[in-house]
Amino acid sequence: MNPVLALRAVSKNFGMTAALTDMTLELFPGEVHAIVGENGAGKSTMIKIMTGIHQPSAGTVEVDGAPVVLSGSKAARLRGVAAIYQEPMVFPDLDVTENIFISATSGLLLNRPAMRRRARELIARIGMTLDVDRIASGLSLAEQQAVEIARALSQDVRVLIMDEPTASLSAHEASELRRIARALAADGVSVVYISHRLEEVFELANRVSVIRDGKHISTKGIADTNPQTLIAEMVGREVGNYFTKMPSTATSETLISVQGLSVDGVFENISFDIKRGEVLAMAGLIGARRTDVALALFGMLKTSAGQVTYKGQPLQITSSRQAIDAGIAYVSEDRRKMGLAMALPIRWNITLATLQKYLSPMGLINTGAEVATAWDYKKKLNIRTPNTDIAVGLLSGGNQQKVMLAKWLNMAPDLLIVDEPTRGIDVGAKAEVHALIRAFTAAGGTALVISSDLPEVLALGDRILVMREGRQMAIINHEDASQESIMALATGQKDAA
Amino acid sequence: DTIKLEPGKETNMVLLPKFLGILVFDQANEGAQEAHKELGNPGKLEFTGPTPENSTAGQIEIMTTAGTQKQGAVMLSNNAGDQIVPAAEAAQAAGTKVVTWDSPIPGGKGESVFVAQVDFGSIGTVMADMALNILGGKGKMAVLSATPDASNQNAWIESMKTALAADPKYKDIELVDVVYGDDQAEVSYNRALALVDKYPDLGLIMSPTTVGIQASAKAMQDEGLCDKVKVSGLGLPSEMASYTMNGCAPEFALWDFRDLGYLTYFTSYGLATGQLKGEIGETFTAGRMGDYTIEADPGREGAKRILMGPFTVYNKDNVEAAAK
Amino acid sequence: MGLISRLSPAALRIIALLAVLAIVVIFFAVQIEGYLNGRLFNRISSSVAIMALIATGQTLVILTRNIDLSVGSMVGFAAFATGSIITNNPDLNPLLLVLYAAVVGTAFGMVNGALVAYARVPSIIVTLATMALYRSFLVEYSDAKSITTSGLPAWLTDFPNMPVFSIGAMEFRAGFTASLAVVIIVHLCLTRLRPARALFAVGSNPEAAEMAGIDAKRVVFAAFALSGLMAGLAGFMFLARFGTITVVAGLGFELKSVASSVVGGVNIFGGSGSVIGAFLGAILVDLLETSLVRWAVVSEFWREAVLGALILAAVATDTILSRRLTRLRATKKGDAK
Amino acid sequence: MSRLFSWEGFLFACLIVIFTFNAVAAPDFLSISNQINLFQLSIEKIILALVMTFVIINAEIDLSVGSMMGLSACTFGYLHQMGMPAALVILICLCIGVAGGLFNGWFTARLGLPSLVVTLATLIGFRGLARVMLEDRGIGGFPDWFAALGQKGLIGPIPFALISFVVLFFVLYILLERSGFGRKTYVIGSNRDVADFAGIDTARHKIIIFTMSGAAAAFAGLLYAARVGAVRGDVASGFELDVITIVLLGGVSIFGGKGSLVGTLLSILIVLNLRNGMALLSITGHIQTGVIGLLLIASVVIPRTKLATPSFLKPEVTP
Ligand SMILES: Nc1ncnc2c1ncn2[C@@H]1O[C@H](COP(=O)(O)OP(=O)(O)OP(=O)(O)O)[C@@H](O)[C@H]1O
Ligand SMILES: Nc1ncnc2c1ncn2[C@@H]1O[C@H](COP(=O)(O)OP(=O)(O)OP(=O)(O)O)[C@@H](O)[C@H]1O
Ligand SMILES: [Mg+2]
Ligand SMILES: [Mg+2]
Repeated sequence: MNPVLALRAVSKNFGMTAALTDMTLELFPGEVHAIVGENGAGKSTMIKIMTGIHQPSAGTVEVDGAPVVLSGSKAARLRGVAAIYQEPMVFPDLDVTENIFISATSGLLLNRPAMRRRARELIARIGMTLDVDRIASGLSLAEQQAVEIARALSQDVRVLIMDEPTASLSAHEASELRRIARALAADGVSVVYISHRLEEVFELANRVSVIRDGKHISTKGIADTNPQTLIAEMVGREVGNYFTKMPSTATSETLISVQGLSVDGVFENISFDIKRGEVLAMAGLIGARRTDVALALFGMLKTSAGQVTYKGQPLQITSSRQAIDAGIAYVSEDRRKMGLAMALPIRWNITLATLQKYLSPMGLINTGAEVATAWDYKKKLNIRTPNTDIAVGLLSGGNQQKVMLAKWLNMAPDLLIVDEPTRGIDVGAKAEVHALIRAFTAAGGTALVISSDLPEVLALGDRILVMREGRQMAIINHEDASQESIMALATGQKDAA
Repeated sequence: DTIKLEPGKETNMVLLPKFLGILVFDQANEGAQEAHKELGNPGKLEFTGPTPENSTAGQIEIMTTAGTQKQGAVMLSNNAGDQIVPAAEAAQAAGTKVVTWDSPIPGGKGESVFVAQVDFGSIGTVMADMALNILGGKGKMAVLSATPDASNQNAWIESMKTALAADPKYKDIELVDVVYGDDQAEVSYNRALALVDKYPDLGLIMSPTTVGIQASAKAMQDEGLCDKVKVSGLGLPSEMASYTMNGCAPEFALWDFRDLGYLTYFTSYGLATGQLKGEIGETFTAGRMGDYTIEADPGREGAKRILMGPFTVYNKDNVEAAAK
Repeated sequence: MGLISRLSPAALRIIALLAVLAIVVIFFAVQIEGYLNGRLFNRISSSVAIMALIATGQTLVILTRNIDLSVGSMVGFAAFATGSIITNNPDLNPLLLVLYAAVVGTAFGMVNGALVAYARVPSIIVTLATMALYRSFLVEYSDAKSITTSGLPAWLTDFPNMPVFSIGAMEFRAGFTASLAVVIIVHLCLTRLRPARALFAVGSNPEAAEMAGIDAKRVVFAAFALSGLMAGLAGFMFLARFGTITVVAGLGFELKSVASSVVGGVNIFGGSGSVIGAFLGAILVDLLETSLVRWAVVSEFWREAVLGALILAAVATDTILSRRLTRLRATKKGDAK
Repeated sequence: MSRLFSWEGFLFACLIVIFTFNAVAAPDFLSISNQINLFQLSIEKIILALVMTFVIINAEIDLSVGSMMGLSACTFGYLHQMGMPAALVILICLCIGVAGGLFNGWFTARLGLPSLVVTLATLIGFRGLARVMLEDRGIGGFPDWFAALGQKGLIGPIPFALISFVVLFFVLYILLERSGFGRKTYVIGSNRDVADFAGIDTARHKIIIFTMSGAAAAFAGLLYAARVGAVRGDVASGFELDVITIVLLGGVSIFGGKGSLVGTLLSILIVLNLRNGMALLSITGHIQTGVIGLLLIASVVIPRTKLATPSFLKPEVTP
């Protein structure tokens, strides 16, 4: 059998950075080909070469055995190569239907009713419900991802590339997506699947390729390898088992107590408290409104009812400034929109929330101290960058995530709210982030972790709060929790206790 | 005694219109070029000006530069009001004569002499007379001017008001409004129509600007209002002939810009070469146009002028010949 | 209230705009005697015909997250060039003349488009520069001569005011009818044609458009070319309506067209808006301007100040109103579930 | 090293070329009086450009600066004519600038209307207010000390305007490139939501910047009144486009988040020298404007890095 798409000795340089070196990869019809590698290994770059977004600095791309020049994504699309990118690419001003069919080419006239019908079908196929008339600017990240997947599915493809499609999906949607991927492969489509969740890789893939530092390390049948080997190949060393729950560092002192918190029409009657040193994990499906609870605690969403008692005092937070002054930090799930100023230097981003600390009485910035802090975090969090003065947007996704964490850790908060802390982070980095959160609580910090990754919820949460459609289903102790019990609550199969 | 200007002396001069691209200023340039040849000045005569959207700042800049360049004279049709004064004074201090034409410096500072196309006082009377004529002695009139900053238009409107008040024969003519069309066809056209809507019994639109009068006449003609509302003011025969012939604009007035440029050049040449002192009472011969005398400007205290005059009133009888 | 939930945000925007228009008309009708009549319609419709075309072109450009500040200069040049052609060849076929105006405009628009799309120069920079350049061409080309009505054939100068049909005292004149037709055609194309959606996509998220296989460069190029085309047609109309063309023709149209578009609810950051909205915006701005001249309460010198305040008030009202309606719509939808 | 290949480096090279060319081609170019004139003639635009740099880096635009300048100058003329002491009038004018800036800022930052729209409206409105005051009159005859401030040297041949420019430049430079305020300006311009989440009061910051712009415009209006010794309703009309041209040529991104005052300064010098050189060679009017226009385009066709085209997120207010 001939490969439908192949890279032959492809290299790609961005200025001085060599993102890919001498990369060779063959994709066959009907296979699910997983690609794994650390953050910044070059996976997304490789994808972008396959889809014509980037041009290789050296080497050739072959389709059906013949070398081709993919001059743009349209050229790739015409050859049946489509992709779902790591960062969802939606059009905020268009509605869901239009977003899905934006790259369709057939027909001069638009047939709205037919498009809407088909859009509904596609969304349903992923196992989601979504109003197809909604303007995309209000969509959550997961919903945006769903739109992108639907867009890819709406086309006739021979190669479908998915760059971390499940990073912001919860278990339910993720399993639907895997089902679709398998079905496509069965139809003869070549599916490329990039993921940092190894369990997914083993469940889904026929073959898996490992990339490290822009170089091809191995391509193996899934049966010929195991997670430990893969991880070792990815990071070039052994990594400890990061999914083991560490003992709780909770104290008896209550840091924050939330009673009956509500936002009209969004969520209602959320009540919990967190002890100093404790990690409360929040689980739930997409649209469970966990992010909104966090936003309310951080003063970015106006509450309609409920009290918050913080350090023994009643606290009314109406702005992020107040929250920060009170020692509350919020690490957003949406890096591009709310997390990082992508065009600005890493250093500026790291000190952004704590700029006050670096100002002289005259209001001038103490650059020396700032640089020291930035380098400190670069080392501590192992951020892969030559220096801290380059635009953070040039880093790989995982490294961007670390910069965002550094920004909030630098505040030394009392309460750290982390929304999807390891979205798009590689296994090595994931372990590091978990360790960071642990170290933070061990040193007396308190954390509220929102995650759609159930193993992560179980690995981090001392207690677990499960939400469903804006309501609090239950708070379970770690000892009583399992993936199944959480899912049952989150999907409503089991009612609130 | 009359001074005869000695030709062939070298002096560089700049002819500075309000802005470039307007017919009447080019006509003035033709007159100046004619005089330049006639006087055999081996120096350069430059015709240079700002763009329409940058007129004030551009004129100030060119005036300032002229001083630096040690030009002999700048002939200015002033569009900057008194804002040009510091630049003009600086240029004068550097030895550059400043002669205004068409539109003077309102306060009279910074200029040697103003070459007036007509007596500003008498323009008012002429416009009042045309109104009297067209309205048949009685009726409502509105003025559509250029911009509120055009100092010559403002002076003329003022002098028309004075004239209207001065003589009882104008007592039944009512000046109801003054509006501005910014010397743009589109704005003037719309303003003219708005005037008609605002004053249903309006009889005449008086527009002392070539753009405004043309646009008003076109608007009245397009809307079939020529029987009710007439148009008059200052206009170019070539642009106005058809409206005069069809009765939309029975009468209007203007002067010859070619002559104005010619006379301005003679004056400036005389001043720049030191043959004229620029004092009141000096009389000199301006080539084909004959003798002119520097006199006190009755409209601007302390300022001096040379009066070209008179101007022509155009009507059915003479407009077609002049339009050729 | 079922209606509100069924309407799209774009439609809500138009409704808000119509409401603002109605308020303005009612206000002036109360203030000015003999205001509300067929003549008002004729005045506004004739004078808005030109700006409607320009605002349509501007809207296409703004939709792609760009701006075209050179429209005024393009209108001026096209008007002059067309005028000088017809003056020298009075027997030229009318269609050829329109075509010529369109070609001149499109050519200029394509230069803008090429610089923005292919040379990747921000549109505000390109069109700031070409605004000056094209006007300079006009000054150079005109050689200080004006086009005058006397040189133009009668069919041309009569065209804008030729009544096509009338409803009561309201005349639909050829100029207005033609530009209304253009606006409607462009509107239908924008909402019904598949390729036209690319305009919205590019404006909404240029990066994503590129990745979705849309040739964003070509789309932006096309938008500018179309804006040039509209300016060319507007130049033709300008010539026909005013007859006399000097170097200042079309001066200031750039800001006026931007004002019309944004008052009409076109998002200045691209991605959303409609040419119908821009058309209504142009009407609103024109209506305010004309009515203020007639309103005895504001003197000549107050007019500009009041106009500025009213434009701001109109945009603010319209924005707040459509935000309200959108929210109302969202809650209604939520209830329906 | 990196500075050398930066935008500023390129502008600097352009400047040297233009300067050398002028010095050779136009004999009067290098004279002290010409060099001072060169600044003096455009000093108001220069001051506006310095503050506009803040506004545009903050991802906003202020089209009303020319009109505000006119309003301030006309207010000065009007109140002076009414017989108020000049010092008091100056204070009132500056207050008007602050008020106008607050007005723009409030509508933009708090109500969430695009600044392009708001300042387009105030471009018309402020100009209108200037008209209301002066109608069709021009006013001159300002006190001698005031006129001297605008027209004569304050220290030797160096006029007040030039000195205030130098002082202003250094103050603003420190503010933008070294202070927390400047840092916030960049961050808000780059991504307003991120700044909101980092506890920055972005609305307040934007209002402050618009206020700075209004005050600077009022100050520029006063300088103008002093320099030309007379005012009328059309003072500084159309300046906004020149000012924006200068700022953009200086490498400030129209999408915000990127640019520097050094770039703006170099761009000012380039435009001034180019204009002055051409004027001395008697190239004026539309050809001059055309050359500047071409330069503006040419300056950006030089390829830039990909991330220089900044985040495509639009500045939207959180509901
Ligand atoms: N446009 C660009 N300009 C400069 N450098 C880039 C660019 N895009 C990617 N890089 C660099 O290339 C390397 C590979 O990045 P890439 O995004 O391909 O990583 P990845 O494997 O997808 O990582 P992740 O798992 O974090 O998404 C990184 O070092 C990144 O900083
Ligand atoms: N049904 C909905 N209608 C309108 N907006 C929604 C809806 N669902 C989610 N959103 C918006 O999306 C954002 C994030 O969604 P939400 O907080 O509901 O999800 P979540 O529970 O955090 O799930 P996840 O983080 O896995 O996406 C919120 O700002 C919310 O306003
Ligand atoms: Mg990646
Ligand atoms: Mg969330």
